[in-house]
Amino acid sequence: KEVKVAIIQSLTGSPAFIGRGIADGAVMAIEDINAKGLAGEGVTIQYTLDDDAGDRGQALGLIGRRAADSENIAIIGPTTGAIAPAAAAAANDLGILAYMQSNNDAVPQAGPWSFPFSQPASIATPPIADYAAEKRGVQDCAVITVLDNEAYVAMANVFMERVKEHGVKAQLDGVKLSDIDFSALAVKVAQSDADCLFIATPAALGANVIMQFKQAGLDPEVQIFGLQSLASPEFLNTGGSAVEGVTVIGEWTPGGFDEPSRAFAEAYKARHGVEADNWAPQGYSTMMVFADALRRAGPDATREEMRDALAGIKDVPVIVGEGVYNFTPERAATFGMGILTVKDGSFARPEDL
Amino acid sequence: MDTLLSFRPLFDLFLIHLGFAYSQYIVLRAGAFSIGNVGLSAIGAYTAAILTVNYGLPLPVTLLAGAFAGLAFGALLAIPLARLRGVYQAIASLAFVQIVLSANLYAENVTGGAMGFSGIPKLVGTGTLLVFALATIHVMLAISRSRLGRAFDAVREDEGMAVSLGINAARTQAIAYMISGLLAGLFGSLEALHSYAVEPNQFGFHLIIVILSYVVLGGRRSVWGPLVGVALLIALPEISRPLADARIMIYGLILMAVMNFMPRGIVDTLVARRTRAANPEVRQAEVKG
Amino acid sequence: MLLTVTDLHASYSGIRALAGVSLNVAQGEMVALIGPNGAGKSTLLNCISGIVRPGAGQIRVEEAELVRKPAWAIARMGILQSPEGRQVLPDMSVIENLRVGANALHGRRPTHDIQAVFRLFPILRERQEQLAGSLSGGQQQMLAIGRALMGGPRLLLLDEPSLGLAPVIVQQVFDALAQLRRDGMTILLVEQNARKALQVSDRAYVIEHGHVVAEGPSRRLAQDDGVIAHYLGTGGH
Amino acid sequence: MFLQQIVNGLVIGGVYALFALGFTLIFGIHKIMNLAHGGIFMTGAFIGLYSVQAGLPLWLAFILAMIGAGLVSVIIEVTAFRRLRQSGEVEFSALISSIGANLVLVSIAQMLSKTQVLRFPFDTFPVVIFKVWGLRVSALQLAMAVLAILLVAGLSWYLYRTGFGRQVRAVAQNERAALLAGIRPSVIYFQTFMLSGMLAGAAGVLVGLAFNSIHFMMGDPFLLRGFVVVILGGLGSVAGALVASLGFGVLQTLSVAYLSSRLSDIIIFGLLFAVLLLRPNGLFGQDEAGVLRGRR
Amino acid sequence: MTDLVLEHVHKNFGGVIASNDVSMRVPAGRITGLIGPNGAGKTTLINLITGMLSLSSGRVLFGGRDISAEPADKVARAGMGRTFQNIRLQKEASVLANVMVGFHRHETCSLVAAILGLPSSRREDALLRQKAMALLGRFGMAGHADSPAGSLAYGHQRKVEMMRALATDPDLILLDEPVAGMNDVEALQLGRIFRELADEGKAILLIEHNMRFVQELCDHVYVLDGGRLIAEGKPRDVVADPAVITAYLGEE
Ligand SMILES: Nc1ncnc2c1ncn2[C@@H]1O[C@H](COP(=O)(O)OP(=O)(O)OP(=O)(O)O)[C@@H](O)[C@H]1O
Ligand SMILES: Nc1ncnc2c1ncn2[C@@H]1O[C@H](COP(=O)(O)OP(=O)(O)OP(=O)(O)O)[C@@H](O)[C@H]1O
Ligand SMILES: [Mg+2]
Ligand SMILES: [Mg+2]
Repeated sequence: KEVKVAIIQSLTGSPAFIGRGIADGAVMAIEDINAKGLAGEGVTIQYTLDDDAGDRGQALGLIGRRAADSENIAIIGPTTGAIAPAAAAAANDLGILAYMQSNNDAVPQAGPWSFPFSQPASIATPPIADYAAEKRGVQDCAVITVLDNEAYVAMANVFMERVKEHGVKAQLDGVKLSDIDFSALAVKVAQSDADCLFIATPAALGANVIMQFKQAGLDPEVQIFGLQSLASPEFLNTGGSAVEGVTVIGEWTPGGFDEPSRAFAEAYKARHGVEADNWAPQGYSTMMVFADALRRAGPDATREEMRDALAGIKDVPVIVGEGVYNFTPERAATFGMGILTVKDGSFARPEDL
Repeated sequence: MDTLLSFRPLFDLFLIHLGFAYSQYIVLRAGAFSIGNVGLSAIGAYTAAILTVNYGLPLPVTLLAGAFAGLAFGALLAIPLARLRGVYQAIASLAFVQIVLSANLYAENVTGGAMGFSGIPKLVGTGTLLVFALATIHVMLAISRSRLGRAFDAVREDEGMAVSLGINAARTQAIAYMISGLLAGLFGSLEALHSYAVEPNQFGFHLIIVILSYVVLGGRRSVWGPLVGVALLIALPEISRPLADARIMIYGLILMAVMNFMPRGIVDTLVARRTRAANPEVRQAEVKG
Repeated sequence: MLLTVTDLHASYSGIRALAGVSLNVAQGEMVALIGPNGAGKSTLLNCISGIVRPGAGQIRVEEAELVRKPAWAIARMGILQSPEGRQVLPDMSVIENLRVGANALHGRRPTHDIQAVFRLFPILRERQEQLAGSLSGGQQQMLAIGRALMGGPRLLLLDEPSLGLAPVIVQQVFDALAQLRRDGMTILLVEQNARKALQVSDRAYVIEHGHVVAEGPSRRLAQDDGVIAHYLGTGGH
Repeated sequence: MFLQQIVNGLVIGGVYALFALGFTLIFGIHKIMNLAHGGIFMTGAFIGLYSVQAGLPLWLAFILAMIGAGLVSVIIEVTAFRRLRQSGEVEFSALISSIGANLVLVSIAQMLSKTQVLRFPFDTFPVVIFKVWGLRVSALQLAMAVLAILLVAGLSWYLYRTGFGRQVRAVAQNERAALLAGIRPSVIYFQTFMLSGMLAGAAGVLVGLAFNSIHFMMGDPFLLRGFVVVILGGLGSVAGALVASLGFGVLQTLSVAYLSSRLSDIIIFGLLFAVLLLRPNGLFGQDEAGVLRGRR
Repeated sequence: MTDLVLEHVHKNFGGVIASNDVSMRVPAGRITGLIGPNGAGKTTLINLITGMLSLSSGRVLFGGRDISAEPADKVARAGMGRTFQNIRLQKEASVLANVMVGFHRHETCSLVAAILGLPSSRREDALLRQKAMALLGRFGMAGHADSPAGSLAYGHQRKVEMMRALATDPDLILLDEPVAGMNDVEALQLGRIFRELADEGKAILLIEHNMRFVQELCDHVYVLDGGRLIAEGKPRDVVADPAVITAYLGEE
């Protein structure tokens, strides 16, 4: 028995580095699911993969088109947070399940049909703020975010609020996604009193920020923290020795942290020739959660039944966070977060945790 | 029927972008190389979004307000831009768009910053869009046949010649800016009330390029040019979907090919060919290189 | 013969501008070409210069066939045109315009240097730094002729050189042309000022609708009733 | 701190200048808006990177990148612009045609890089930091400054001290008149696009080295800034483009350093707007000669 | 009466004095000639009168009103039409369209009517089309109505410029070398049209280097040299003036 889903991701354009990873992960998951019958006895998932090019018009058009195909039971995507609120609203209007990567609160709020895969900032970010304040004793944080991307701004804001609750000072500064020269900010931060740097940016950008800050004479004593987006091989490759000692949220532990995730990491490397970044496991996990809901709803489920099955999942094993995936009653995702420090060029759990 | 219906979002997109394209078309037609209309669309979209979500105003009022906001800012923009020409005008209006964009990012409590503004009810459907798009085409046709259209053409082709005929170039272009602002604001509002959310990056350099492509590819003199340009460029990515990875490349190659073989844009080139056939004397010389 | 044009046809994508024109110019000769607006005079010069590709026919300069040659190569052979409507380079100075003209030499010996052009048109010396686009109409015309001279012409093609020039300058230009001819330069001259053209040239052709309708020694054509009626008007002496 | 920020601003401004000079050759003089310039710049960076990865020394990779980018630029001239020029409709259609060319380059690079952000190996250029009068300047920054100055000087010499610049301008202003003067436009176009592409390629490698990131979209932000700088300087003015690039870099740096980074775009573009109102032809641009528009 | 009067008009471009204390009068119903060597400042004077350039000093009075500081479009609307020495046409537009822009100042339909495409606007359009065709007929150009203006031979393009200027129905027409590029026969045909226009009461200022044409047509001639008036009077007298002969005509 075949069940149709539509994967809509940004495979080209500037968010392509996210969308590609998610799509690759999702496709690998579907192959696993079909091979192992994880979606139910004799049930296989058949998928279409569409590129929205990071463009909202294209994304909305695709959602409409896929929703109009009554055989299609769900949409996986779209990629970018900027499109997510509109996409969520569209899915609710059209009455089709949309399970998207965003962690934007607007996604569950748009209605019962739209689900965020990622944990909202309010769940993901506080642990590292607590860790920085309590375990590392930082006093004054310079927070660097990506001004033109809502997800990073939201997480940076949560971090700021949380450390302030601990009595830590925090100062927000920003870069743009397309920036490459951070020397001005670097000198500014290097000459400030900050003893803590929090990086809320994508991996390569974050690594470059750290490198340039160090070259501008950032005090080696300054402790550096970052978002889960930095927990990626790209961060290590780009930053090299400059990112030694950086501590980040461990949504995905590069190389894997348990049996299934290590298996995924190996399979991914074998197949794509590069190490999995943090996006591919998310795509993989998304499909795993979906398959679990599908298995319980059955292959003949209506769209409503499918929607309710996804809302009702419980303790699905995934390869991100702490390995167990749930929704809160408000349909916010929770799967836990580790904390990782770069040690000798790879990620490890810090000893003081 | 199902498949036809499934293309409705695409058709909606076509109608909205048609409005954007005409808002660009009208300033180009009047010889002003302004690309500020994208900023004006943003102003219209945010106006409509804020009035709807925060103040709960009814649809006609918000549309009117969005359109008027576009018109007013268009008129304001016309004053400084009248001092500039050609690409200098383009770059100054680009600066305007960047300022609007950054202001939207900055004024978080009003505009929602990078998060944008979500939770906008969908008040506008295909019907409304169709009505506005048809009205726009009608107005464009009327203008191009009228005194105003001839004044636009004259100012575009040669400003000194136009003023020598008693045409006030600055005023003529200001009218173009206002019509452009009105359309930009109106269709920006429609977009906001059609697509559930607005966010600042939606109205950036990328959209400028897209809209300019519509007009130039379709033809920037004939009223039908933008229509053809929008239709082609919206359909093309969909038609070329099966090409997967090569899609963008094919898209690029098609842009190059169309411009190479129809340098004035599709419609204008066809029109020129037809009038040449009708008036043999005007055929182009074969120029040796 | 330096220049031989045989049965030349040219059209603008199918529409005739030249319908079988034949003419020739001997070494050291000055030949005038007259005819009404739209007769095809400029088209003929542009065919020789390689700007317009003829549909059929031959253009020979000495033994070289020009029809297949590109315009820049023709210019480098020393076949230089001063085009109709003074196509100066508007945002370059007078002196730069002249230097551009010298490109056509391409290793050949110059016939005129900048000083020689200035002697011919002294006003250009005064204005040598002015941008050509802001020159008066007549000054631009002088510049266009000067630019052609800078290329060391073997065959000089002049398209309405007297256009927009004051009578005293017209006189100077025609005197200069006469001097050039005496120095051995070969000139093909298109003129609306038929009277002057017939005065200075050795021979002349009359073109109408792309056909040669009359030809002969200039002195004889100036007496021809048809020519008088059509080109010289009443009061022509 | 202030001086340090000025130095930082000049360095990034120098990088803009390298990008902008190639751009202004085509856009400023030929009035062809080559939006593929960003793609050519990116191609240069990729060629440099792959050459180094293949084991070639950096200087050789640099030269290969320049030549490769130059050739790509020439190919774009032939495929995207040549016919348009001959039809006399360059101004707008070149814009779209070059967007097409850019998309082709970008999508090839995307396939090659699998959307990854790439970088030169860490030891490609030694990280040495000099401290003079309390200023920190890296060896790479110095090398970039020297190269930028050399390339700019070379370009100026070629344009203004040889007949080449005159020929280029003649072709740009009136191709027919240029032909009649024996100038061969196709050769001129070949040379300008080659030069422009080589400068872009050089800029691409330098940016890749200095800022540690090479990816398929890296040209886009430069394109926007290149545009601004070229026009702000005044179309066709090499000196103007240079001054505007440096000014732009310094301004950007100072606004991030002393005001909010969140306001920096508003400030920069606000100033740009103001400058254009005061000098409608850019800092060093001249009015077109003989174009009358009437007193106002 | 819409006479044009210039009082002490002065203009310099940096160091070049293009117009030096020029005072003259262009009366209605007459054809006034303006001649002078190349670069004498004739075109500049027209540009000063029509508002294309601003005066350094002096006054321009039109119908008794001082227009020296008014913008070009306003001057044109006051009733001045002109042609350009370097032809300025909308090259790709048809000849008819080129002429129809000339009607701009007389069109009465409101902007709103035009934008909305109301019938009144269409009626006006049709009427103007007729008027334009009549004008084309007068210049013997009806056959070229639909040709793009840029493809016409040089002399024909000049006629389009004149028709366009006439479409504005001016009280004063300024013609900058209207018959350049035409032979005497063609020129005299146009001359007859100019005479008719003057007889209708229009003032005409004519710049020409074709002296036969000037002598045949002009009632009064001014001679400029180096920006300064060096002579004026009946054509017959002016051509005999030794200063004019040295500066402009040359000895035959
Ligand atoms: N670029 C062109 N495109 C189309 N037709 C053209 C073009 N150039 C010339 N023609 C046509 O070719 C014919 C001959 O024109 P040409 O310019 O050779 O005449 P001419 O004898 O030089 O006239 P004039 O004395 O007015 O300069 C005319 O009918 C003209 O309309
Ligand atoms: N913008 C300018 N800058 C400098 N000089 C200028 C400018 N415009 C015109 N001139 C000069 O002013 C003088 C008058 O020019 P104008 O065009 O009025 O001459 P003209 O009498 O019309 O000559 P022609 O009979 O050749 O057309 C010329 O010497 C010209 O070079
Ligand atoms: Mg001719
Ligand atoms: Mg003049």
